[in-house]
Amino acid sequence: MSLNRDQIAMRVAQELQDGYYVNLGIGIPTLVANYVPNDIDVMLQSENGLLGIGPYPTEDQVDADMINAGKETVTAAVGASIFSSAESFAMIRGGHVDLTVLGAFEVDQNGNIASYMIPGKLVKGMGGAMDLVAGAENIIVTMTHADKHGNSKLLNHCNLPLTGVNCVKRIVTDLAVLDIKEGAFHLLERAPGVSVEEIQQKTAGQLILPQNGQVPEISV
Amino acid sequence: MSLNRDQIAMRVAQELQDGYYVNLGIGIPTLVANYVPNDIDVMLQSENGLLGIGPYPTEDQVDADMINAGKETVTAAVGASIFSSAESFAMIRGGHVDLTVLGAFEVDQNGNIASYMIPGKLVKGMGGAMDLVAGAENIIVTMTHADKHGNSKLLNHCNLPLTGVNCVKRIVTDLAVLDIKEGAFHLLERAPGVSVEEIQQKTAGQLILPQNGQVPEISV
Amino acid sequence: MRGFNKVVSSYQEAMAGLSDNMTIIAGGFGLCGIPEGLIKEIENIGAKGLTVVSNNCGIDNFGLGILLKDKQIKKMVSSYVGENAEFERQYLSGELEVELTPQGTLAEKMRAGGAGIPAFYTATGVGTPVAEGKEVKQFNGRDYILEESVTGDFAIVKAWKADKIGNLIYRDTAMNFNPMAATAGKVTVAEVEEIVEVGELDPNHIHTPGIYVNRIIQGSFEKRIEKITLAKN
Amino acid sequence: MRGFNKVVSSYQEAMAGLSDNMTIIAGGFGLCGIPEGLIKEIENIGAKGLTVVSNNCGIDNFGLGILLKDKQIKKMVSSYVGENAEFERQYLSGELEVELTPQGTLAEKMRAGGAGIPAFYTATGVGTPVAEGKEVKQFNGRDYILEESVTGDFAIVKAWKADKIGNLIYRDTAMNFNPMAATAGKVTVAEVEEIVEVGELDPNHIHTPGIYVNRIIQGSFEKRIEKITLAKN
Repeated sequence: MSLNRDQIAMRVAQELQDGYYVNLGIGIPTLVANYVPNDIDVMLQSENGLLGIGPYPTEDQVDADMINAGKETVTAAVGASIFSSAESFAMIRGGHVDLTVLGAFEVDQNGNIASYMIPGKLVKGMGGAMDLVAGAENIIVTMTHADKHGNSKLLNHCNLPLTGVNCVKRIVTDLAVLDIKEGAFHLLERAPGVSVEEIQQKTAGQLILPQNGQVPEISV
Repeated sequence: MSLNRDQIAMRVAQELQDGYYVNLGIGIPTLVANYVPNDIDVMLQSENGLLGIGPYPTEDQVDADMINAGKETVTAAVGASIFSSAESFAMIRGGHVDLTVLGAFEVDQNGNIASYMIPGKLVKGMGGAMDLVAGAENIIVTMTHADKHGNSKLLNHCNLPLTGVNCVKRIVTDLAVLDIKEGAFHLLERAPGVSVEEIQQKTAGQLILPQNGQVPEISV
Repeated sequence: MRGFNKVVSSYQEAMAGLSDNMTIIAGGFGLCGIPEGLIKEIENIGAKGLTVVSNNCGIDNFGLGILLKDKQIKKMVSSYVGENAEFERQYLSGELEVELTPQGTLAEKMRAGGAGIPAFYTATGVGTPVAEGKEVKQFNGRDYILEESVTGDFAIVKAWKADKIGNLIYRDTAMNFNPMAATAGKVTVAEVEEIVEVGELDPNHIHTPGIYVNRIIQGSFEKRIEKITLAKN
Repeated sequence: MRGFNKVVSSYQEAMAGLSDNMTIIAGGFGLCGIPEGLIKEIENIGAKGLTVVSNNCGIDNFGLGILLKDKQIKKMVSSYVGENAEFERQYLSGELEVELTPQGTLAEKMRAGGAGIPAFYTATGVGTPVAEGKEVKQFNGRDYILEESVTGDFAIVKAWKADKIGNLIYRDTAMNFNPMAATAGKVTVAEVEEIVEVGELDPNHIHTPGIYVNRIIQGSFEKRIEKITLAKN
């Protein structure tokens, strides 16, 4: 069975470490916040100028002046700090955020990512994504392994305009967990019940299996 | 009679306008603050991070955390703001300060200024002077017209290492007020009782007199 | 402090001098922290051919979106321009020029503009469409692109509190792009929720020193929210 | 928030990992806002061959001057290095390398270092000895020089208050270079006057967000004043 959106988020949450500053993109990445292990603390950065995103507000707490980068109303966590967009991206560009999780349309075996633009459709803009992928040491991409027509999103070369080059190091899809290094996707884990053959078939880029041939199942 | 230090400061103070943000260098420029006309207000910027320098403190008010760029204890004026050195020089470099007054060793007829270094003697450093002269639209230099050996400090070309190029527009010396434009010093005013001949003799760079030959006396 | 009293009493005074083909730098992120009244005044003035530098372009009937509707904007410099059907129509038809700029680069371009820095290098956008036509230079073995700063004929910002000499304090994430925008205008106009006497703001808490601000106007704000999201019980 | 508790209980812990030939970025302006105890700990450790990036170099027997006395510093990057006889002696004798840097350029180099900007253009220093060997480029008809950013193995800063997760607040002009320095260290250590509980600081008043700070130590400060100047009665 492929993972659902929440299960992908759960698997990503296993990558969190105590004391991490984390930026979560819109969509599946946002769900990661719901699965932070109980024994660790992370602080969530919102690129519009908030370090320490708290829970969504109650109706009484709703405040137009307190939103996240997805323009949703939020609260500030205890210990939060608030700052300008320039300061926020100084943090991001300067590599101070420990982990960035974001979605993508395509990723290729060189760690290139395309996530902001589908020519011919409306271009909504990259927002902070280009800064995030250029600034982070540690980037995890979440997406479905293939599109709804079954076409792989893990490619030799991205076809769409790039958001960043040589930056993605790990991918968590509905089918697998993979690392990107030395110009190839390295299969680390597979979704429960999903065969290595299916992953191979849905990975257009070069896929390298573990030397011992054993691919453990994702545990979520 | 040549002007004394306080009189030079008084003459510079006549250049102030209501609502000006002003940076005053160490020495004679600092004295300008004592002669702000009663009918105007100016705010003094200190490049270590204070906009709105107040009076020197009483003994009770002395606070090691409140100093000016000359490392003297000061107070904050009503309406002051305090900020980082980066913000302070964003103001300065960005041209937001209306007037900068500073001393110099030499100025030349192209508006170049040498003020921070005498080779062979100890180099103490330029501090904020290079940023101030590069950032200001409006720079007044105060200095004695000649050194103690009678050598002019208003030159064809500065001999000492430069602090900035093509930046000085007005000079107030102990002998005269001069503008610099089109590659020459233009004599505007002379100190009471000082002859145009003395000023000519003590100005090594090209000196241009008013077309009508009349040089009014400085009134302080 | 007569010379420092920057408070104006009408929106006409606040935006006096605005004319066709000018560049306006605007604070705000989505609809959060936008100078609502100043934008409406630009609509009233009816200036055309404007270049607007702002992270977003409002929505169809609110914020900067109202200037799109009136076709007052020639060019937008923004990082994200979704949520706006009229924008989409004008962009696809070629009526509107759009310079998509990464959000952090946009913030830094405004800051650099105000700080007298004409250009800076960043890794953001290297190898992407953003890098097209830009100088590339290596530092410590990594490629960076050269980005130039922006300044405007006007900067329009929204703050929480101002004193009469233009010191500004923002509130929560309504700060966003406002502090940088405030530094980058030849004329900077701040629309604020409250104007206080000089001396009431703590010098250590001021976000935008008054030196950057030319005019202040007391606004009244609708503060529309794009996505109200609530805690689950 | 175990993972975020950055408070250490000894100066040894605060500066653990410092070794010969490292680069240290230090906050402070003159003797104002300097991390007195951290500097003394560097003296105790005795690391040699240090490059120190700081606006000033203290005085003979206080602040960074004590590291000069012990000949721990190989190179100073500063804008102003007066008030220090030992400095003069070492500099004139060639024992000490000095990179004089305009004050605003120095502040911006630290900020850029922390912000992932490897270099920026400035008009400061054009046509002066500071421009030697640097790339010159015209923007809008004016010459600017390219200045590269700085980062350090350690950044040492002094703040007024910290919460336990490293959010910092500075007091008055003791802020100076500290906020930029704090962003530019691989390891940033803050020596503070008071450590408060998480949640006690207003999120809108924090000068340095905790993300930049790795270690916090409660200091005790002499706060020596260079020039006591008093109002005339």
